[in-house]
Amino acid sequence: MDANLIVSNILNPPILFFFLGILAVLVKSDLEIPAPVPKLFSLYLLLAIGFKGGVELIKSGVTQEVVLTLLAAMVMACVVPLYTFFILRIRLDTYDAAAIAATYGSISAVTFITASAFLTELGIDFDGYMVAALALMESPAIIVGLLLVNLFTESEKREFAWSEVLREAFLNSSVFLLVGSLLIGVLTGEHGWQVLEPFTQGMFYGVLTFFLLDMGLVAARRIKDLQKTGFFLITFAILIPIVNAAIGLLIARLIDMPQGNALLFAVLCASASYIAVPAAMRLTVPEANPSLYISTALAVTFPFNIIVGIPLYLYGINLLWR
Amino acid sequence: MDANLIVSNILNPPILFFFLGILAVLVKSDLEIPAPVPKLFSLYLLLAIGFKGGVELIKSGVTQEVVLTLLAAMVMACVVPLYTFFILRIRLDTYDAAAIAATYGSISAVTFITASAFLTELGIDFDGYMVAALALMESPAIIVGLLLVNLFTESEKREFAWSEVLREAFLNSSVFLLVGSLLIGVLTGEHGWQVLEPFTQGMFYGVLTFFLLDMGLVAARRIKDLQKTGFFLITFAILIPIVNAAIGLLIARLIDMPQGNALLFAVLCASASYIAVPAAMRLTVPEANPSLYISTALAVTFPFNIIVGIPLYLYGINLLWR
Amino acid sequence: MDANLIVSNILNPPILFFFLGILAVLVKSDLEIPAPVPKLFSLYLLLAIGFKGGVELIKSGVTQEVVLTLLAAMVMACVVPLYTFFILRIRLDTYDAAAIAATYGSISAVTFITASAFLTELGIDFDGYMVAALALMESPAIIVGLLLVNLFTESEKREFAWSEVLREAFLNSSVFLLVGSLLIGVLTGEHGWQVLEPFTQGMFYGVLTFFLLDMGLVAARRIKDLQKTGFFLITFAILIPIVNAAIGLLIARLIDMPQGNALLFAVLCASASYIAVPAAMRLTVPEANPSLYISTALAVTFPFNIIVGIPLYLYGINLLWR
Amino acid sequence: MHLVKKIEIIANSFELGKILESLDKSGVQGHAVIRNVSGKGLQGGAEDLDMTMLDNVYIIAFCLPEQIKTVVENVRPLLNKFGGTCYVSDVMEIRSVKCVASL
Amino acid sequence: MHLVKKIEIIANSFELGKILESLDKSGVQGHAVIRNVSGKGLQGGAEDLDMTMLDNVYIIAFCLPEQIKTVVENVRPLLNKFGGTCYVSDVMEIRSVKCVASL
Amino acid sequence: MHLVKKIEIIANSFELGKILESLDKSGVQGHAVIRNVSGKGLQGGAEDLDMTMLDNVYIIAFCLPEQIKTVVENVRPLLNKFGGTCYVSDVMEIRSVKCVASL
Ligand SMILES: Nc1ncnc2c1ncn2[C@@H]1O[C@H](COP(=O)(O)O)[C@@H](O)[C@H]1O
Ligand SMILES: Nc1ncnc2c1ncn2[C@@H]1O[C@H](COP(=O)(O)O)[C@@H](O)[C@H]1O
Ligand SMILES: Nc1ncnc2c1ncn2[C@@H]1O[C@H](COP(=O)(O)O)[C@@H](O)[C@H]1O
Ligand code: NA
Ligand code: NA
Ligand code: NA
Repeated sequence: MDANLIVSNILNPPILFFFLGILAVLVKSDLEIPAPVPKLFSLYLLLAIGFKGGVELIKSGVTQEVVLTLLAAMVMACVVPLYTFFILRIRLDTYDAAAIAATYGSISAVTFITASAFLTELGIDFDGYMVAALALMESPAIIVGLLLVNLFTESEKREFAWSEVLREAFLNSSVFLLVGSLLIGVLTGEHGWQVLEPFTQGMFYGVLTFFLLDMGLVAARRIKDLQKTGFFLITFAILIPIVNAAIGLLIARLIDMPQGNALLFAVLCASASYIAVPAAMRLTVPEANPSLYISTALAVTFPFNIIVGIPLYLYGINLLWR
Repeated sequence: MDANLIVSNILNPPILFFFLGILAVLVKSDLEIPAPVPKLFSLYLLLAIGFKGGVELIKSGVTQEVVLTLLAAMVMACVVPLYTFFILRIRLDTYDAAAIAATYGSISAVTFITASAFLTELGIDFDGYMVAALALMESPAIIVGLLLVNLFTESEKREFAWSEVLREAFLNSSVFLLVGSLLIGVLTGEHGWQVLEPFTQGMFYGVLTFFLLDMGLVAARRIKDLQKTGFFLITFAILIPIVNAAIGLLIARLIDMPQGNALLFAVLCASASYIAVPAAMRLTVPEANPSLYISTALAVTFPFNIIVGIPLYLYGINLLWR
Repeated sequence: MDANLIVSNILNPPILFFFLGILAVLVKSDLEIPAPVPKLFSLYLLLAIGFKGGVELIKSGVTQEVVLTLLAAMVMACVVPLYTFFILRIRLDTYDAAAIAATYGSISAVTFITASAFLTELGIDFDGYMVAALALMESPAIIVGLLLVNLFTESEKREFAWSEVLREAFLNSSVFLLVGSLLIGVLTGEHGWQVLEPFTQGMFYGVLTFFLLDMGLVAARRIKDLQKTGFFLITFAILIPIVNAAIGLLIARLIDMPQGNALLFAVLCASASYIAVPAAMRLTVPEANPSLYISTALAVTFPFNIIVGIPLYLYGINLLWR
Repeated sequence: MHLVKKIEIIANSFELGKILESLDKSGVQGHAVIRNVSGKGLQGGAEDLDMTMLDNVYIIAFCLPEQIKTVVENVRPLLNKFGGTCYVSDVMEIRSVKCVASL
Repeated sequence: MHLVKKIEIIANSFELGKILESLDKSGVQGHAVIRNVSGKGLQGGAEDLDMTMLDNVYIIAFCLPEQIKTVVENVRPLLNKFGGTCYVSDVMEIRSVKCVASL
Repeated sequence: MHLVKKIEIIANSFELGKILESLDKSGVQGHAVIRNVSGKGLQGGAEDLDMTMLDNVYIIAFCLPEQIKTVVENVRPLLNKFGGTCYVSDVMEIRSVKCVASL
């Protein structure tokens, strides 16, 4: 029955094209999506979900449910990097541990989008304000990660320009475009939705499909990095998402989220950032090794989540919400 | 009531995304639309409005109204650079004055498109042949600007390759694609329209929105240039559009244009080129300082027109056509 | 009546934009479609036809008709490069002859797509499995060309890495994406089709139009190369497509293909590759002169096929199937 | 023709702003920047430029020989902290004077 | 290995055609062109490449030492008129002979 | 500052993998690659990069002077077979030590 969900998840164009991308690298095809197409598509996806979330948020209004959900999101965004840091310190130095912890404390928008496409597929509702949760969970981990480095390294007085760190955390292009589009959705409401609909809705699934083809290519190219990453990190990259999702689901059950929202929340907890956080880490913790935090997030956790994770977490919901 | 129009203009996705772009630069977000996406979008927009204009032109036919409108367009395209030149000469040398005059004598296709989206929004009709006016008004100012330089500078016999100048004026990519698409629209008519409709119509508003996000980024990056530009030019860049629009509206009233067309005509008169003319000027009047003519057109006149100008000119029409 | 078909073919947006692209080069406009937009569009087109073909293939199932058609496709893909090689040897050395023969043995996906748009236009049905024929006919010519080089050149023991050649032939990005999308279409069927439809179907015609604008630019830029190419090759590039199409039509008649399929089959036989094969030839027969095989395929055969060829072959079908 | 120094810097794109600033501070006003450079250095290769912000920039700046010392002093700490490489060589400049009225 | 001269030109993209033509006329047949180069020179910076046609091109051409004089004579007027910079340096060429039948 | 050699290779993009491999084999670990380079060489110009796979890559690698001989030996056969050009020059490296914990 779980396997059933997995199969119905896999037999969708976006996931299949993700596999096609992986396959292309494995068989050494020269298929590649030229830059800056993936960047364009990722801007498009952020704009489209942000805008849609805003339009729906204004329809539902800010209820207690919304506030509770966003609170839960913020708590998880701060707690996850903390406890993963200590797990990672078992094997890694402070710099790498903090950077990886920040990566897993943050989120992957594409995983979220894939999960919402999966829900739409199955006819399970979810609320537009989950996009606000997505936006809220992107940045805190960056700050937490940096604080950890400051606390746990010799006090050679790292002269962080905090203004720069905060800007990187809260105004990086992903967060900025997502939040901006959300606000514009709120401002223009149903009316704005109608004029933009053929663009933001009609093409959405197709662009996601194309984008996942590229994600497959990128993830597969990273697989060989995993040899250097080692067994510890690979295990970490599979188990921690499950743990995070489980915690997320328990919280979701506690505050009585609807099932659709609960899945998205679990996916946010389980996913790891491979854009915003790595960019911030290169700047603020240059001592950490980028190939560790990028490769685990991209080549292990991302595929795991979109192939196995999403249906698995839904299975968990089926059990818990029964 | 004017303010009302401004607000209803501003609360549209394209204008809001324009503001988002400006904001991104002001708060130093790293948001950027990677090249060549803006170029692609601008080609798309030209193709789409040209094609649509052609399809509608063939439906309406070439009436006396059409001929009068196009004549008016040509007159304004030649007269505006002439009198603005003399105003600019008060403070600037011949080269800069001629280049800026040419810039303001020509038009901005995106301002035109934004105005037509605004009209569609309000349910005010306009005719497809206004696109022909747009095409006609792009080039003459380039020639006028060059003639002015020739007349008013010491006769060191500038050996202009006139063939090159004319090519730059009438065959530059914007004019060429616009006119070409218009002709293809005329040739394929309703039939061609139907097959292309999901592409040229469905996505139009979305692409415009995305494009204005980039225009916001570009305009805002230019704002710091304005310090060098000085108070005179900034005032010029706000007042001249209003003057040009006013003259345009009077002519429109005289030849009895419908209100929608009148607004578009006013917008054409008021707008300044920041692509075709600057490109031509760099080649033909290299002595002029590009940051003067590009920055005023891009960072002052363009935002002024799409935010305040369009509703203002419509307000003028409400008064004049009453 | 034939002329009638040609006119109705020409008066379509894609073909007219192709002419516009040619015109842009002839009048020296600076119009250009910036890289990597053409690449993106060509990936899109391959994905879209592959996917559509797969969806339709699963609906029709694998009948005897399908098997016969695919067999015919494979036969033509192997035979055409063989006999064209001997024709080319009259004037060219082995390397160039083999490379050009391989080019004409393979196919042009865009010509195929243009032909299918033409059929849709005229309301003539064709089957999704023709996309499988397209995929099958892309690679064999590369192998045949290489075998010819091996057979007919001095045995300095070319140490071909056959694994590399085979990968280039069967896993190059065009073939890989086409076949992959076809399989995904087969796997997801009607269900996948519905979710992707606005993307893969709605925008298809528009993207084709835009792409052909670029093809016009590219083809026209190649025209000046034709002087070096010489009269022999230009004649070859016009006559051979007709001969190949005629053979194709005879075979199609023999195995009783429906008219729509027959046209597509003829077009496959008649068209020449200007992407996959040239890329393979540079790698495997570096002695051949790329401007010979690219320019003839791109500047002669491609325009000939989409302007004159497609309606001509349809005219042939009208005669043969009567 | 007269002798100038050519500075070539390859570094991650997020360092670009800082590097240009420090060139400017060192009195080197002109520069040219090529983006989307992939590569491999001490920190390992970067191929997924677009996706993972790992793209490099290639910065070229021509300057007077006497400016080199200051440039090196200013740029080196950045490269030490964030990675990247810097090379200096001799080239001859072909002087050209732009006839721009506004100069 | 033998000595050749390397010519580097950075100029606005609209000059590209003219510059390549004058290289050609000077007998320098080979060249490589990198587009979308941003930069800052006498005329101020250029960041909005795509939008405002302010992008530069970076042209590299390797030629025989004796060709340099002609190249400079031909290219300098262009740079004087439209802006741009040109530098020359010494490099060693690794000779390679392309086994192309058609040569 | 100390002397290193700069290797510049311009070749068709399909050779990139092979060339980087042979640099690697020669002990030159670092490199930078600029794509989408158009140009003209023995085989004629290339302008339709995107469409016809004729784009070049510009490869830059800085290495120790003593590695040059091996590099040339390894790269030349490739250029002989598939085309492309290779140049070597002298530059001074500004040493920087990346403070990466993982090194
Ligand atoms: N000193 C320099 N070093 C490197 N690039 C330069 C230098 N000066 C000018 N450039 C480049 O050449 C372009 C044109 O220069 P200019 O004509 O002086 O504005 C600039 O945009 C820069 O990209
Ligand atoms: N020896 C080298 N030759 C050419 N480029 C290099 C070299 N070493 C490093 N690079 C470039 O500089 C970037 C940053 O280097 P690193 O900080 O050592 O990782 C690399 O990604 C390469 O693009
Ligand atoms: N003399 C040269 N100067 C600069 N680039 C060159 C030169 N010769 C060849 N190239 C570049 O190397 C590429 C391949 O050269 P070839 O194999 O000779 O066709 C050309 O497309 C040019 O981009
Ligand atoms: Na997370
Ligand atoms: Na105007
Ligand atoms: Na064929």
